[in-house]
Amino acid sequence: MSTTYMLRDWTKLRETHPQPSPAGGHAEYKWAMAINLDVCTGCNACSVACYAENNLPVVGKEKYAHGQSMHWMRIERYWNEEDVETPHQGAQFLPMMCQQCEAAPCETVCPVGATNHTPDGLNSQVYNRCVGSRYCSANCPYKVRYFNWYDYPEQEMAWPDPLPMQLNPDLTVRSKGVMEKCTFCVQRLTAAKNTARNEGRTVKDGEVTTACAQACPTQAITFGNMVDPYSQVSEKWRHQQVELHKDVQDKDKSGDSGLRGYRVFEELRSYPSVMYLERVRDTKA
Amino acid sequence: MSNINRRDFLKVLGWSSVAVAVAGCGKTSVESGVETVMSYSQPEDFLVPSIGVYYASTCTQCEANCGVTGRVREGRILKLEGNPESAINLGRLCGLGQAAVQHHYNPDRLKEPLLRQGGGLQPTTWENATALLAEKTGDLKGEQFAFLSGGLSGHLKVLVQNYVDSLGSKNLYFYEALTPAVNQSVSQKLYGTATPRFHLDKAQLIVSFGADFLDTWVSPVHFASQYTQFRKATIDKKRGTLVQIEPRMTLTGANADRWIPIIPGTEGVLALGLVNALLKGGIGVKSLPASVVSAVRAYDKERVNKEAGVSGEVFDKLVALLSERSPSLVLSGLSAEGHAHGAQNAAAIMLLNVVLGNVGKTIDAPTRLPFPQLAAEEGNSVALKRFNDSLAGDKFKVVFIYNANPVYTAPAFMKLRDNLKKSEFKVVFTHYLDETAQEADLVLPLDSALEDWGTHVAAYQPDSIELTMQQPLMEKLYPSGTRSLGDVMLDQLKHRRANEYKDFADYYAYLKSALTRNKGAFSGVSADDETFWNQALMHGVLKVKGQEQSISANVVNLDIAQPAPIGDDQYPFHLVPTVRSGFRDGRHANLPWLQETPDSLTTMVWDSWVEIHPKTAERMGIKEGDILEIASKNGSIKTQAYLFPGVQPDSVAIPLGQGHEAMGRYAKDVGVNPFKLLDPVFDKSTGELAMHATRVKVSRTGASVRVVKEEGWSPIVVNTQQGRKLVSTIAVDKANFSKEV
Amino acid sequence: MNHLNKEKDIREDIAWAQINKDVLRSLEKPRPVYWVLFGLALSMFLVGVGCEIYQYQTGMGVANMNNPHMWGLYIATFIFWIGMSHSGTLLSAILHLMHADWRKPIYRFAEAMTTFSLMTAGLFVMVHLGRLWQFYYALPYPNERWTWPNFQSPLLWDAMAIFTYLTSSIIFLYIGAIPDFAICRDNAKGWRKNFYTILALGWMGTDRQWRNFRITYLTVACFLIPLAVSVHSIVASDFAMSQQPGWHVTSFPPYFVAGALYSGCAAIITLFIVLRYTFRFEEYMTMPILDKVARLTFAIAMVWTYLNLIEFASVWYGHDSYSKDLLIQKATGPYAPFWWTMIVCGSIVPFALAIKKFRSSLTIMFIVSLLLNLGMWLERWMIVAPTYSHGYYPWTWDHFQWPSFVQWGMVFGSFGWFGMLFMIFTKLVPSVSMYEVKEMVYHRTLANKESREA
Amino acid sequence: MNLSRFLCIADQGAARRFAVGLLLLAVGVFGAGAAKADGKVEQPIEFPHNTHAGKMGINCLYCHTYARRSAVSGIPPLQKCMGCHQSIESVKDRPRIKKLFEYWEKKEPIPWKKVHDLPDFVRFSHERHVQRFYFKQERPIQEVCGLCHGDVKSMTVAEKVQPLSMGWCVSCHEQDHRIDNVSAKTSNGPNDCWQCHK
Repeated sequence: MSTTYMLRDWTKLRETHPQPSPAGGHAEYKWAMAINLDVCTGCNACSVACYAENNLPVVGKEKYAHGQSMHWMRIERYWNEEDVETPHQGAQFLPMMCQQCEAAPCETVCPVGATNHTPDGLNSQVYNRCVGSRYCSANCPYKVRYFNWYDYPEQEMAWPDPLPMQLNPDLTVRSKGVMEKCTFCVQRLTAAKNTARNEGRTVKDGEVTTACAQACPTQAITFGNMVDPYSQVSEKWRHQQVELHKDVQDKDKSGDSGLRGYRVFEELRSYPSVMYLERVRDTKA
Repeated sequence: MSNINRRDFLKVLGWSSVAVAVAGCGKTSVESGVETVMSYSQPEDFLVPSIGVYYASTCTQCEANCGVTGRVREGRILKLEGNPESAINLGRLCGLGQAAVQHHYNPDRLKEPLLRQGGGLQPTTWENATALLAEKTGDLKGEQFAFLSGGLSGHLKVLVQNYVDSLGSKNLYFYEALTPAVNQSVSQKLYGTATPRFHLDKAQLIVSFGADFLDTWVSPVHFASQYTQFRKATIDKKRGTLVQIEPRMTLTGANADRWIPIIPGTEGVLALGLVNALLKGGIGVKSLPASVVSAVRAYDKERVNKEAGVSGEVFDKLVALLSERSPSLVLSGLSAEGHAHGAQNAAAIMLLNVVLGNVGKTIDAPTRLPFPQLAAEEGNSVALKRFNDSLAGDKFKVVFIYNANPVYTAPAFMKLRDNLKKSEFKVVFTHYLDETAQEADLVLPLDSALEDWGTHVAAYQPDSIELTMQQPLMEKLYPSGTRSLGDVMLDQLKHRRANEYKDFADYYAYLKSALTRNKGAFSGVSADDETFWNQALMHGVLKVKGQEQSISANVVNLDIAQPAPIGDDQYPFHLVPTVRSGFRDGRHANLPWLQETPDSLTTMVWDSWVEIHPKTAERMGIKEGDILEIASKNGSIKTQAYLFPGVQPDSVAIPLGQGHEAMGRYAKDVGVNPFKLLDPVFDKSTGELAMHATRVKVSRTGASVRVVKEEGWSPIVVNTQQGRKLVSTIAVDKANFSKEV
Repeated sequence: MNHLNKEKDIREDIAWAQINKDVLRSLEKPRPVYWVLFGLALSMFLVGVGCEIYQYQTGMGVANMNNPHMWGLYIATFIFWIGMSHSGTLLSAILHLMHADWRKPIYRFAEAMTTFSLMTAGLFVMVHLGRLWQFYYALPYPNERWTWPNFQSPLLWDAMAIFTYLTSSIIFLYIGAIPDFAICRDNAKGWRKNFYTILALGWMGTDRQWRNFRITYLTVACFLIPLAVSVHSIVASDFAMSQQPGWHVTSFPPYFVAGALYSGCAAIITLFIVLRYTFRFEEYMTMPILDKVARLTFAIAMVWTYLNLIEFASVWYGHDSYSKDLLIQKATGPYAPFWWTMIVCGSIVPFALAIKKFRSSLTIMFIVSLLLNLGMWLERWMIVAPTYSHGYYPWTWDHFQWPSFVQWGMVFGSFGWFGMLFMIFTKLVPSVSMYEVKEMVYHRTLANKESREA
Repeated sequence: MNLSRFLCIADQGAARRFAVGLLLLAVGVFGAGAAKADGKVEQPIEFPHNTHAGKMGINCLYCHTYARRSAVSGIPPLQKCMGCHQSIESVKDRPRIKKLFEYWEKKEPIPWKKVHDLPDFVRFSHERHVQRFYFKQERPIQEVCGLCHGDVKSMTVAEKVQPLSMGWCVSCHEQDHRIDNVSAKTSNGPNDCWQCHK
């Protein structure tokens, strides 16, 4: 980050708090998600799509056993506290990836500024800048940052020939000692933005989406630009009365509104860009 | 696009940019004149470097045949997406489908034909191989030849059929280990169609007896999209309620509003109990003949409670739901039909649809396909049994096996490996050197699904019938090493029926002419052959003009009698072989992505495990990671224990698909293969192998391991949210859907 | 060693020449035990080096860290060594300003300790990095990338603070030793002669030199104290400024500083006894001095205990359920054994120092001091590790991730490295400040004279 | 911002001069990071840009045809060369052209060496730059390409004249550029890390 930019506008560099507007004060783009947990079946299609799109290495059993797996998009399965004996209400699935926090705990602590806030409201991770202090992950409440514990391209498991032919040239294959995480498929976003700029417009809703959202068989994931008030994702956030710049939503203050929108660990004031819609269960059944 | 070879120059650039991609981010080589940049010799104007092009094709990972589009860049297929034009998956794609690229690029793919010389398999050329085929089948009597194929449809099926006919043989077997064959036979009897069309989206209530329609059953991606509508609450429709009844929680069960564990094999009892209760409540009395009405009287709440282990309270709730919510939909799945009385089970369950008057509302008849020869042969396990019996009787001299791995999937009691030895010339068409290929005399490596041409007609058609196109998404990886089965068949047919097939240069030419000749059968296509063909390839989907049919239930002489449950003191547990969406019958076990993807419910990876209910485990003093021995009358396997609340306490569940002895680095020696345990129990009416009728005993070996799973390793055995608000749940009557979009 | 165990302070009538003789002897051929210890230290260090090479080649994975266990023993041990460094400053600078003259015979090696433990700590920062070869990205210098490090990151402040502290404490150590170097120069022969001549910077002991010397020494001392406090406060803010349960604690800076002084003093006791034995310094490192150090340690121990209790209380009565969960987890979960050991070693064992009988026994003091250090090391580990295994996010809870031999090897090695440096130091620099001891003796004689005259 | 202009040297010569002044460490670091402008590169055919771009004044985009619609500018395909040279009798017997024809006979692409090679983790879009400076600002094409590639019409084979280091990119990105040739509105290049880093 050059001195000029630092001096020109520090806030551009460090989003401390989103402005009180639907898009958190972003000018052109504010990428965000809404995930409907009532139709998320936990089928892992999104996770595999992420492997395919983002050159994620397969680490193999032995390393997986050490908790060194690299899935940016992980499906979590919880059981209901009440009936752990027999889960009469089924399991609880949660697709968890980087929440692209507006005030991201990871950004402020990185000693080399390898993770920054982009004008599009993304939480960028610059692989080549990373020195691997792992402070970002230490400070991430969601633990969705994944570290390259080994030189995976060199690992016999990951990409024996001819598997490397499948690798996506739009993003790098991360090497040893680098932190990585979900990027909202930034390579797709950049491509879409460039096309849009050439035509002197901004990206239209539905013109670009993330690999996970595209794959999801139940269309549980909605991705889009919050700056566009008519984008699907904006609509969803608006109707669920979840506001980007609040750590306690008004609807929650006023008791049970019956609206399903919520954000995980909202109270930590990281202002995540992913809204989840509560899972619904029929109590009569 | 009509000539595929025009794309080969792209390979050059493809390779070089791989080098770039793999170089990774650690290195910063910015000196000039180090890397070489390849230019095209003759570019295609529609191909621009660094910009991906999408080609439509068909997913062959499972029988659902979703439409896919492949992103091709610099001549390499990078990623598969769903094809929005396909009514089956509407642009969506499951994990299994996406992983097809790893079949294509798999490091363990066979790169050349193998011939058994002396002891082992030695490399040979296709020329020898094809010559050998012709020679071996030259003066062969029809009954001495057998062709065992996996599920098949479209023009390849026609070619195979014709080839078998040309040998004067009747022995063409379509074998699949995991098809709902019993269901189909029953619904054939009951609805007059084997594959009725379901409308989950229209249903207010779905009661599914082990039908895992969200993950592994029939056409998962399509049902998933319907499920979205089913769950959606709109002005004219309440949010649908899902009840799942099964011995082991499937993914569908995990998403149910109510999951009811049931003793395997007693689904029918519960179903009839429900019918009885509904009739008592005055519902659907007219829909049933007196004979049936009287037959179900015997099934009351107490009996259901006693035999099926479903409590009266749950039963009443279920009855209440069924009588309130209409239209509803009752489905019967693998765990219900996999018994000696599977047909009766299925019949009893489907009877509910009749009683509730769902037939015609949420269930209707599929469109009739004008050309049956292209229709899907889903295959079944009877085929395997007959095939195996004849082998045992030493009937076959020459055997062809395609798209099946019977040596792996056949239960131990069949002794298929030994029987196969009796036939003197075994040809296996495959991608990997799997268990069956290892037994073969001639192994012929096929093009991957992303290199091959083909047409498919999915067995389950959501609305009007589709014929989906399969086309190469990139240049062959091993141009001289692999071939398309279509080409091989055509080649052989040219020997035998020269005059019929002489004017087809290759399988591609055959397909093209076959389709263009009857393009009249498709709706909304142009008159000109070339344009028609290009459109077909561009869209990947052809809508077939089929005629609609009506559906009606016919319950007379429907066998619903439920046998009395039989205990077994020596083998106290029911074995539930569970289907994993990633592996199916094990043919996808060599895909690293799928091995690394945690099982949705247990979050286990890279291995097999036996699921046992925590209570039962406590009783037997079993802890997570203990190595257990699971023994049936026909064999035993050792694997790690996983304490799983989602399994019926009298049952243990083992996932299928692992435990390969061959096939490739990612599959070999990973986990165990429960197929081998299965007891010789067959469905009485269809002769299908009863997958869920095996009894086992469980014993500790004393050994123990740390299970490799995705869920955290904390002292809390059952993984809950620990009071944090991660996945929040709201009761349907509390939720306010009015504002939702 | 019990025969040494009688109340005996530095003799007043000891001749200055004798002091030189005794101290300079420590620079000559040592007892065999020295070589034994040195060999031990060296081999320990080599083990550490081996582990680092392996880790550098293969990747951090071999340290058996994972998501969430991102930091392991490295950071814990890093804090431990930073802590060690504080004792030196305390003794030499703070006590210097307080004119506590009993410090004089022992501050020299305490300072050496400061310097070397800082150097050790620095190693751990490096070892910890995933891409050691890119460490220079963290340095704020103009470069062709036009990029700057992130000045918001406590880790960056850390680097700067430590570097400043290291340089200034080296200067302090050096300045303080100049008069002694002069003495060495005058008594040494051969290469040592030139060596000390250079180091002595032509010290003649003129009044002017002494005046300037005093001023400089005092200035650097004053400069050093705030540094010492800041450096560990900043290390504390690595945690306090994060958002994690068990880390986000306001009282961490003072808590860390207290802990630092604590472990530092404990270490001084250890080394005091070792040196006293190896170099026959009974004349100078006398029991009363040890007694004073011990009392000081006890006082600090109590401060530390108090701050500990404050932390527990504020968590217990606070609203943060996550931190509370974690605290319970620490006391009951898989880390409980270590956590309780830390409590015992940190808060119970020091009471031994309150008993005069124990204070006057070298053996007991030796054991106690080691226990205290163990406790303080565990404290650091118990700050770092449990937060990972039981943080905000239940899904990633992993209570059974045990550091691999690589991590242990490097911790082990660091002690070797420290010991090695220290032992080399004792052979090149007089580990007892001769001129200050002389002053001390001189002042005492004066004082006694006056009292007799009166 | 002169301070940064002084501290963070963009052009290589100055960087060298500054590096000399720095400590040994810093020098090492510079060596590691900085891109060297390493003059001429041995190419399979010594392509005369001076003739084509200079004497003939052919538009760069005529041969480097992908530059305006793709991230990569694309080395001209053989077909392109032949398009003209098949019909230019006068030079048919020149050694270079002979070589060219040989490749064409064999239908094999010419293994050109990369001259302007960016690290693998950089996402640079020719398209955007050409669109902005050529089509929007309507500056002469050779000037636009020259921004990074130097005065090509004075070279035979392309030579790297700019460091192509991050600082050098930023030095231009942080300046204000007119958005097109009509309006006076200006904007500077994106400073979003992810715009260039991938």
